[in-house]
Amino acid sequence: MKFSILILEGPYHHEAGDSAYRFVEAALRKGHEIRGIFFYHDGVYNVTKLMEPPSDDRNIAKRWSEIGAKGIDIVVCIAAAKRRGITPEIIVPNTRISGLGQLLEMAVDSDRLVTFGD
Amino acid sequence: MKFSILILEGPYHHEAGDSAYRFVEAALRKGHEIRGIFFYHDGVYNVTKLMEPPSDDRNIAKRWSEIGAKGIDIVVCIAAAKRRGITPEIIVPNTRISGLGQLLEMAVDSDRLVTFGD
Amino acid sequence: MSDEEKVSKIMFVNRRAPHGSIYAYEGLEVKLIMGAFDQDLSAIFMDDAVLALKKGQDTSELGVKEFSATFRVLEDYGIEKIYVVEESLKERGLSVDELVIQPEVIPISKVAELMEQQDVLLSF
Amino acid sequence: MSDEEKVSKIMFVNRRAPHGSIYAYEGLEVKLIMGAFDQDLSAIFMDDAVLALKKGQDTSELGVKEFSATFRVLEDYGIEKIYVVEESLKERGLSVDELVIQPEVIPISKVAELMEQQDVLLSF
Amino acid sequence: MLHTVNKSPFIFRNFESCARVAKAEDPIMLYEDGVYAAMKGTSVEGLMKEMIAKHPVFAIRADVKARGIEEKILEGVKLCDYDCFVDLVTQHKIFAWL
Amino acid sequence: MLHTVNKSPFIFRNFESCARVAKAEDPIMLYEDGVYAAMKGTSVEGLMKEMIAKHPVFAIRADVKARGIEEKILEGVKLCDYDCFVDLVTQHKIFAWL
Repeated sequence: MKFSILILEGPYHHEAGDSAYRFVEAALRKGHEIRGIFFYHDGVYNVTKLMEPPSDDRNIAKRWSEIGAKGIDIVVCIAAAKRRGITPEIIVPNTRISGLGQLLEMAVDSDRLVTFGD
Repeated sequence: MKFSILILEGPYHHEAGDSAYRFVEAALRKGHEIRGIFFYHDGVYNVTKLMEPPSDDRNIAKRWSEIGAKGIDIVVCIAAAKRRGITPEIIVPNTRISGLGQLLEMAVDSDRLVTFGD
Repeated sequence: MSDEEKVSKIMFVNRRAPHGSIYAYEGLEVKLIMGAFDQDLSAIFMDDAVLALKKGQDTSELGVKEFSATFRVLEDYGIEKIYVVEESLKERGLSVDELVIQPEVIPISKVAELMEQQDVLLSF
Repeated sequence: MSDEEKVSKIMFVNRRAPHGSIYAYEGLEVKLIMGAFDQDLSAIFMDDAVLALKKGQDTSELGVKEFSATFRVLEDYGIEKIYVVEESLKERGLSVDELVIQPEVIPISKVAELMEQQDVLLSF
Repeated sequence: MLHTVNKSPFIFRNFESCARVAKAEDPIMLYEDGVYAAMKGTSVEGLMKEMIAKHPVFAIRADVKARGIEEKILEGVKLCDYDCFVDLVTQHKIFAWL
Repeated sequence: MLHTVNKSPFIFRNFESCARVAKAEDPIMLYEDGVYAAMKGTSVEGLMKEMIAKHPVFAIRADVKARGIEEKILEGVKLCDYDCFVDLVTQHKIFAWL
């Protein structure tokens, strides 16, 4: 089956990004397709490469970059990103900034849109 | 009277930063002293100079920078900032990154600590 | 309707109050953008989202954008079916004539059925 | 006690559950740092914060730090008075022996009085 | 002790927690989405009226106006600005029910 | 329709909203702080038992273990992992009560 994922909250602060990551992992493991992952609201903070968590903690941005490296389209909403200071220069590789139309395309082009947030 | 302000939530997403700003403005207008402003949790996102809100909207980071220019100590928690990707290179002028000890000093050194958050 | 031009039924399920958090405002941005595409769009306002539709909002003293008037143009943006939940209004002491638009008032018992008719549910 | 060495009465008022949000964890970081300074520190756990003290938390499958054990060292960090609100425990079906520490159990009616004795209230 | 509440009473239970803890005569400041608690005819009107009977209750006018509920505020709730908020903080210790 | 709830039922009213909307037989997935709703002996036990009687109720085991409440989960709540969550999403449309 074809899924898209919508993530609405920032990293570390809320568990949403962790839950979404585990969902994506399980879906891939079970042979499903992830059409795309879209970050909106504070979710845009998930992909800043400037984050430097304690060495014994997970690096949430790096994790998304690794998912992106598998060819999964990871899109950060440009309007939400601009007002929050997430620019093309500071996002991790294998992610991109684009418009809300991408969320619509993902939603329409998938069997399920699964939302994680606060 | 001497106040310190603690801000716990990010800009735009929650009204907390706006309320804190209006409180600070009113306190200064009434002749009170603001001993310091401390950003913790997602509050650290308030001071990124990379934010670029729509032209008809307020620039929250710039507003704090202007408050800092009046000589008010604005401190961003280093531990919270690091895991969220707020680095010394991207914070607005007149703000600084330091440790939680600064929050204690502000609290102890003020008549009131006023918290804004979610 | 050919497979290439598949029209999806998309419903915006709004549950948040305005101003205290950005959900209602950024949620409105999504509606306006998606309205530009040719899909079957609808919106439901329940829980605190009915407060976003309250008439007479004046944010000038807050220094933030007042966007409740924009709900009036949703229809022009292709969101023709708009519902508001009766119980949510009642709990907040509101009647539908106090709202900036006049959506169809439905009982909460009808919400699940409407949700089930959709291909995509978006909640802000 | 001279003015130069003023000791402040600081109380941490904890109200949040662990893991779903970072409040409980970052709130604990504050306690550990502040414990290094010579102040009169206390902590109260009410509402969902009593859940942060539940014994037997195992976050290995979540891949995040398990920090409930750290509450046991709060006393060593100078936070000697720790309270937990009876009603908050009861609403969550918990008894004090299910907690990683054994704070003083107080009724909610005593919370205001404790708050009033403080110079600073910090809530995470 | 000044108690501040900034959450919608319909979605969050912060207002209830505040109500259980605040001592009689303690002032209550409603701001941000917390001002919705001061509306007439809601499901929390009963609790709000009890609060008004026991406490001075304030609501930030800018937040009330932004939400279009100025004409629906319960009698006994005092609308005020940030100058008044600051004054209350000078007169009382403060706890924020976030 | 699969309904997901990720908020503590003691602080937020999302669980109540979900309960009012979900149709009989609709599965309910509790995760993150939402798993607290599945605990025995709480103030929401009555509502939770009604839910269990009308719906298949699941809770993410990793979240339950992280919170130390595995031995306190109400009878009738099925603990499951993310593979099971994914399976449920393939079988049902989904709505998240955020």
